[in-house]
Amino acid sequence: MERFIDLALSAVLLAGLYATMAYGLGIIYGVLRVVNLAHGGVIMMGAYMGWVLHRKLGVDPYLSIPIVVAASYLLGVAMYRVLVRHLPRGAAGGPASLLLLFGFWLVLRNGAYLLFTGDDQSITTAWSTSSVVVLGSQLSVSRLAVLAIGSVIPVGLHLFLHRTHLGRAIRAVAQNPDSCTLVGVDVERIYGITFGIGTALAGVAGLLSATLFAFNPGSGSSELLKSFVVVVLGGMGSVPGTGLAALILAVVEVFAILVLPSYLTSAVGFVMLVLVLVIRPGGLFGHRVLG
Amino acid sequence: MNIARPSFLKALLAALALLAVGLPAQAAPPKARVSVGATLPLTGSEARIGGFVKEGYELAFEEVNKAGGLQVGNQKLPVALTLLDDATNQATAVSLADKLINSDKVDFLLGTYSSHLIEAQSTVAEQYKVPYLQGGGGATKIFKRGFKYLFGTISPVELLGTTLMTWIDQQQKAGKLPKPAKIALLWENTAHGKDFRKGVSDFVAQNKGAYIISVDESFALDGKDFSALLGKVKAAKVDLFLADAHLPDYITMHRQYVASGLCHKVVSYGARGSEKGAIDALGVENVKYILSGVWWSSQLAAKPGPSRDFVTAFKARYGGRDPEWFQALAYLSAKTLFAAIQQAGTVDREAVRQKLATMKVKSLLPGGPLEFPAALGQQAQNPFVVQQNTPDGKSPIIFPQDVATGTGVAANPKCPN
Amino acid sequence: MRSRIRGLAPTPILAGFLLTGAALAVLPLVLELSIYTHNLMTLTFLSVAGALAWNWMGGFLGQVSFGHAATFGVGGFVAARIVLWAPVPAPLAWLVGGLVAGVFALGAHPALRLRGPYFSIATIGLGEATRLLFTYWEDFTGGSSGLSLPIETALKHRLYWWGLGLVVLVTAASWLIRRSGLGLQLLAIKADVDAAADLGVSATFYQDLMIALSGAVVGVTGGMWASYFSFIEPNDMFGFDRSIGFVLMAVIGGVGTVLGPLLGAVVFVLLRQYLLASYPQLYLGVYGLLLIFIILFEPLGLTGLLRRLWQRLSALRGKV
Amino acid sequence: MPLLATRALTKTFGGLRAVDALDLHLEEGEILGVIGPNGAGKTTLFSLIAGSIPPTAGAVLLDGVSMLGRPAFKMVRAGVVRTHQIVKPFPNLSVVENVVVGALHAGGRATGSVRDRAVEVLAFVGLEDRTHAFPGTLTLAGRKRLELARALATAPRVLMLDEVIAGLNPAEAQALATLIRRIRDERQVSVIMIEHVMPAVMSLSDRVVVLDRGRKIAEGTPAEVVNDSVVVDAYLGENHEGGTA
Amino acid sequence: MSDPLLQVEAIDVAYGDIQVLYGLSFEVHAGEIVTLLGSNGAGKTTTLRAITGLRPPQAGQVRFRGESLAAVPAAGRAGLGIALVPEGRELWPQLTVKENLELGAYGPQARPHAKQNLEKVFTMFPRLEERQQQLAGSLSGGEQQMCAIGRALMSEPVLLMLDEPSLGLAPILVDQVMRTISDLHATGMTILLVEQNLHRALEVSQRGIVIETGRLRLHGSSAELAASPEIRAAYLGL
Repeated sequence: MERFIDLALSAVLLAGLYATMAYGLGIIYGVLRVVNLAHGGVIMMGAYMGWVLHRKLGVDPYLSIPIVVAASYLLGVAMYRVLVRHLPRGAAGGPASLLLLFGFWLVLRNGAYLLFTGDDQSITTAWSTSSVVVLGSQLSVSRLAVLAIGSVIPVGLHLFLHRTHLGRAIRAVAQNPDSCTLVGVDVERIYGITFGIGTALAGVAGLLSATLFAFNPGSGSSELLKSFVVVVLGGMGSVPGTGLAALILAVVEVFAILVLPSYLTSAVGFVMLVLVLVIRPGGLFGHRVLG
Repeated sequence: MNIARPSFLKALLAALALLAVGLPAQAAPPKARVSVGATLPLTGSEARIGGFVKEGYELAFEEVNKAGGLQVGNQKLPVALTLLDDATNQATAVSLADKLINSDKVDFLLGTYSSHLIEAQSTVAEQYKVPYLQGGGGATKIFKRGFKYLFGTISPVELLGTTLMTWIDQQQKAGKLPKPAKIALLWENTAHGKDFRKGVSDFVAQNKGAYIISVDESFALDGKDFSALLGKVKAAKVDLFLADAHLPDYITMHRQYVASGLCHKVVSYGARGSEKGAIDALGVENVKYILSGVWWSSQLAAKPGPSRDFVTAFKARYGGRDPEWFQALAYLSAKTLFAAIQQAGTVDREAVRQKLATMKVKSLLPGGPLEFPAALGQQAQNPFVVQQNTPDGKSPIIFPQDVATGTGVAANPKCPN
Repeated sequence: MRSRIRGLAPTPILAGFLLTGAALAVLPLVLELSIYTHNLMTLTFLSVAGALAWNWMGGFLGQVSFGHAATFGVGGFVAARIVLWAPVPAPLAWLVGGLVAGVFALGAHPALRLRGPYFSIATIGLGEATRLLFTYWEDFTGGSSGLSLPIETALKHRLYWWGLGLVVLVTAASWLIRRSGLGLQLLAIKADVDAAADLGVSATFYQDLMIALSGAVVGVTGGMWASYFSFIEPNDMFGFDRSIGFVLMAVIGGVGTVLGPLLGAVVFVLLRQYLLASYPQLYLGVYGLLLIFIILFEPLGLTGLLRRLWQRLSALRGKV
Repeated sequence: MPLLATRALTKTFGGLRAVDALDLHLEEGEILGVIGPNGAGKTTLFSLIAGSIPPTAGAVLLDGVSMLGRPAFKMVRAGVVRTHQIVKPFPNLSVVENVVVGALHAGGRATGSVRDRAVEVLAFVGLEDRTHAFPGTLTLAGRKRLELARALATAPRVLMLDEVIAGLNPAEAQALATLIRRIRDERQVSVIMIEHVMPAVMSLSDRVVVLDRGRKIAEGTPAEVVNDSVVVDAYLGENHEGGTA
Repeated sequence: MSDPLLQVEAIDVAYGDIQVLYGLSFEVHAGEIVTLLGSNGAGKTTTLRAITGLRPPQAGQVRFRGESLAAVPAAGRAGLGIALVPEGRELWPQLTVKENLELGAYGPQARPHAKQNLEKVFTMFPRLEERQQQLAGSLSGGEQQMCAIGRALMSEPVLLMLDEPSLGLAPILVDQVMRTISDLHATGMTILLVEQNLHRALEVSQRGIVIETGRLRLHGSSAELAASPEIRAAYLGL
């Protein structure tokens, strides 16, 4: 029983991390129908932003969230304006966009090697290894923080998407861009903003994972792959679906250790990814908030 | 028309012709120097350590050239190092070794870093009968192929497991650890991790009744989340926590370890436990009493000898920084090659190979002289040095006794019993 | 006969192609190539063959696979196991490796009804799951520490011609596919699956056929790769980077054309070699920029670029 | 026995009955016009017959044999082929290659080499001088002819034409109408055509079926149908019987 | 008569290389209600899309209140008072009815009055008020049409264009939609209507414009057109 609680709590914490990583990928896909293959690269950049702020300027990683959000947002808008917007017509969301953004990831990675070398880095704060006791289990404070932020993000996103004009416009663009133009919504601008938001979310995910893991310029692949699994499971572009899918993936991976060797637990996620794509392409929950 | 026209074939032919003409076979230059080639992961996932190895190699080459070169027979020849970047990629490492041997015409090869790159690359050296000295891949598997031109200055990783267990065994016999002691054995699913596991499990098998391996699990390199695995360890209620992990996994895993309130009588993460990067990332408080076994430590410079000479030279060259075992083994490999050349009195590859296979030299490694026993695939068998982190942020050598600079503490006093 | 469909006299192209093949075949005998060049060309041949076979799926059918390393790895390890198990000639081992890889590729059948990015994502999942499973399957692949094969220097030298032969074969096959009814149907499926079905084309059948063929050829190159390197390791053979490599080569050269992947693979290998030697700090970024440039400005890659140059030249010549 | 028939064919999308228990038949050598206002379910009917989508209920019979569960590509091989309102040439294939794709699936119904048949069909529809052009360079009328040629190349017994004439100018429309009649007369192909351009339907069809909201509301010769007040209402909106509008 | 509110001047519109409109010209005056007629594929929808800027003309231009719209992006035209109720409603199915309506007032001119306008729309369509929290995709066809009209009204249009508003609706709902259009016209709104239901369209409108394969075929008052044999021929082939 105690073991069960331990595993369940680990799964919840892991879900927080997975969800945080996946929101950015999901929202960009939901609105633009573009799979941001540079997602892993942005997560890596987010980690370095946090690291630079912490190491060089002494800014606490949690306090640097707004800075990382702003910087990643600008990066995302630039990515949209300079790259994604110029994709040959009809190819948006197709393999061309995958390759384009993969190319950008390579550039980001190379940039990071030049700027920061290939050394493993991590952000160490007073909380890095501290823990609190919940239900008899010790839980890492940094992981709880990630879970908290991972839970606040969907609420914030939900409020933003449902309660503001801009948010509603974003959802409307996801569902029918032409109608949006008719009522005066500048669809291109909305695309840029959405790409920015998705990138900002990825940046925050990078910052937060930097408080948990060591990272280097090559990091990001496993984050991207996990995000894929979560986003596909949750129904591409659904915010609550993403959260729920993160939980499912985490539970499956964590509890898989009871029957599978630890090494194979992450294969379970990939198998789920393929099965869901083939059997339920709309995601496990079908319902899409964005479109 | 959608398909290609003759023009493309022309272009292709031109390109291939260029390739053929642009990279023609070069005539061997007159022997004015000893040319040594190596590739290193200067970019990619092992870039950091690739850089360390480079420092070791370069120091060795500079020293020799400063002294006027190698005495080869009756002439003094300078040594030249051709260093290429293999980007931590096997195919590239192989292909560049091809280039070094066949295009750049190097006389000898020094190894790259990390077991899988070396296992792939050393086949080229073997093929063209070029002596290949390496201090970057300790997996025994590399040396079990019966290669004649491959020499390892790096002891088998199995010995790391064995050495750690030997110290633990002493503590158990001294009554400081329970008997039987339950072990959680976590190993990275790489050649390195597998050897570590073998070292520990062989030791356990030979000491029946003293140890029980309760958890035996591998994990993926760059695993990120170890909570389920650590949950399993927790549930197993073990006494000894023996893991083998690379630096990033060590940092990630140990953060989760500490946060989830785990504490064991003995904790080790293999080779990386005392690395400065890890101590910075984890905090002195959280790494105290962690054991690590390394091939070489700068503390070996406490006594006069090759280690002290090396550390002095290294600090002078690299701004007072302490070298780690990466630099030391790289330096050692280069120096050993030079010694073999000088002793052979020629740059003839076959003669140097034979000299390497038979020579015994005093080296900066602990234990006896360095030699490459043929029975063990020409891999050095020097013992590891076991270090333990202390509460004041130091990591003295606690084993073997003859080089120890401190005393080990068993049954981690941090843990509530 | 069907070749006349295109209304092109195939003779000069065919002649040029055979001539190139023959020239390359005698090149090492005539010119004294350094062993490095010789081997580099062997590797280039293997890459070319792989890229061409990838293109059958990604180019002709329009199903961009990010998981072809799975068949490369299966082919490689099956061939390696055979060589280690019995003293069979290496080419036979490669062939069996290829066949097994082809059958293995059919495991992706359920994913084939996905199109566009969905298929690509599914192949990433399949590729990674395959990598993890095979890395774990110690008895077969040697696990993460891989498999070593006996070093056969002569075979490695001969691989030049085996590789060249494979390239000739696969190029010819690409050519025939492209010009035959089969190729037309593949391109029809690529353009519009439903419209193709409305003309009697069974997308399911041809997709299965092509993924098996493409997987088999990539599997054969995997087997040759194993013989070339004498050491293979699952994380490398099945790695995502390798899957991406096939995509990059085809994209750089020009997806969907016959000569594109060929050119792309040559450039990819040479560029990599050159950049690693001269600007190791920049080579990732250069690939990235190249990819961005091609996607944005020249969707047909080098082939498109050459075609444009050719047209420009022809126009100039016309004026004079 | 009719060549092709539907029995209580039904297709619902969500709650909407796009095709509602439809009985339809096509005789050998007939040109059957299918008309009806927008949203009447005509294109859905074609998709059902062609096997592109499965019916919710009912069946399609060819020579009295149920074709249930046959996907589109098998229907083509059985001799039933359709064209699309929005033409879908394969832009990456030349004109003749487009036709060859169809010609590959004529089964036993045609003799001679694939290429010869493709060239013959191109000549038949009047595209012989554009053989090696790409579809993107054709006019709309040319593309409609190409769409016809591709379908004809499969040597069909039943040809379903979805608004082939729509969008053409009167001269082009006239030429295409002539072509459709020749298809029936010279190639012995039975035709079902959906068409909005009334002059064409009225002059070409032997018989006309009128659909509205998925149901058959009238059937008969063109003259009968046009004078059917139900039809006129469906088309032009209720006229309130002789009202002055 | 005053200056025309909308002037379509010799526009050519093509989708890719398929030309749909050939030099089409017509005018709509303030306060008019005009019907655009023609068989399927004649180019009616394309004409409306050209006016809204979703499909800018390759040649010719559209003027609104005498000013050329050539430089005004599509998204900017709602703010000038041009609104379209598109064919098939084109609502945002996963947004609530209220959200759909509120987004209608996205432009800076309309947004300050969104509240009052929402009240007006709800008064006009009480049904929508009842269902305001429901997802638009779950509405019946008639309700969706009301919602689409309501959304267009939220932008306070001067010129309201409706593309086949009766399509797919039951006769009773068609009546209701037509009545709504008449009512809107009665409030002084200028209306350009595309409608297949010829009689209904001519009933409500003052003038009709018939296009055939992208060209103007005939135009005149509704009464003239209703009596014209040509129009019956255009539709029924008699």
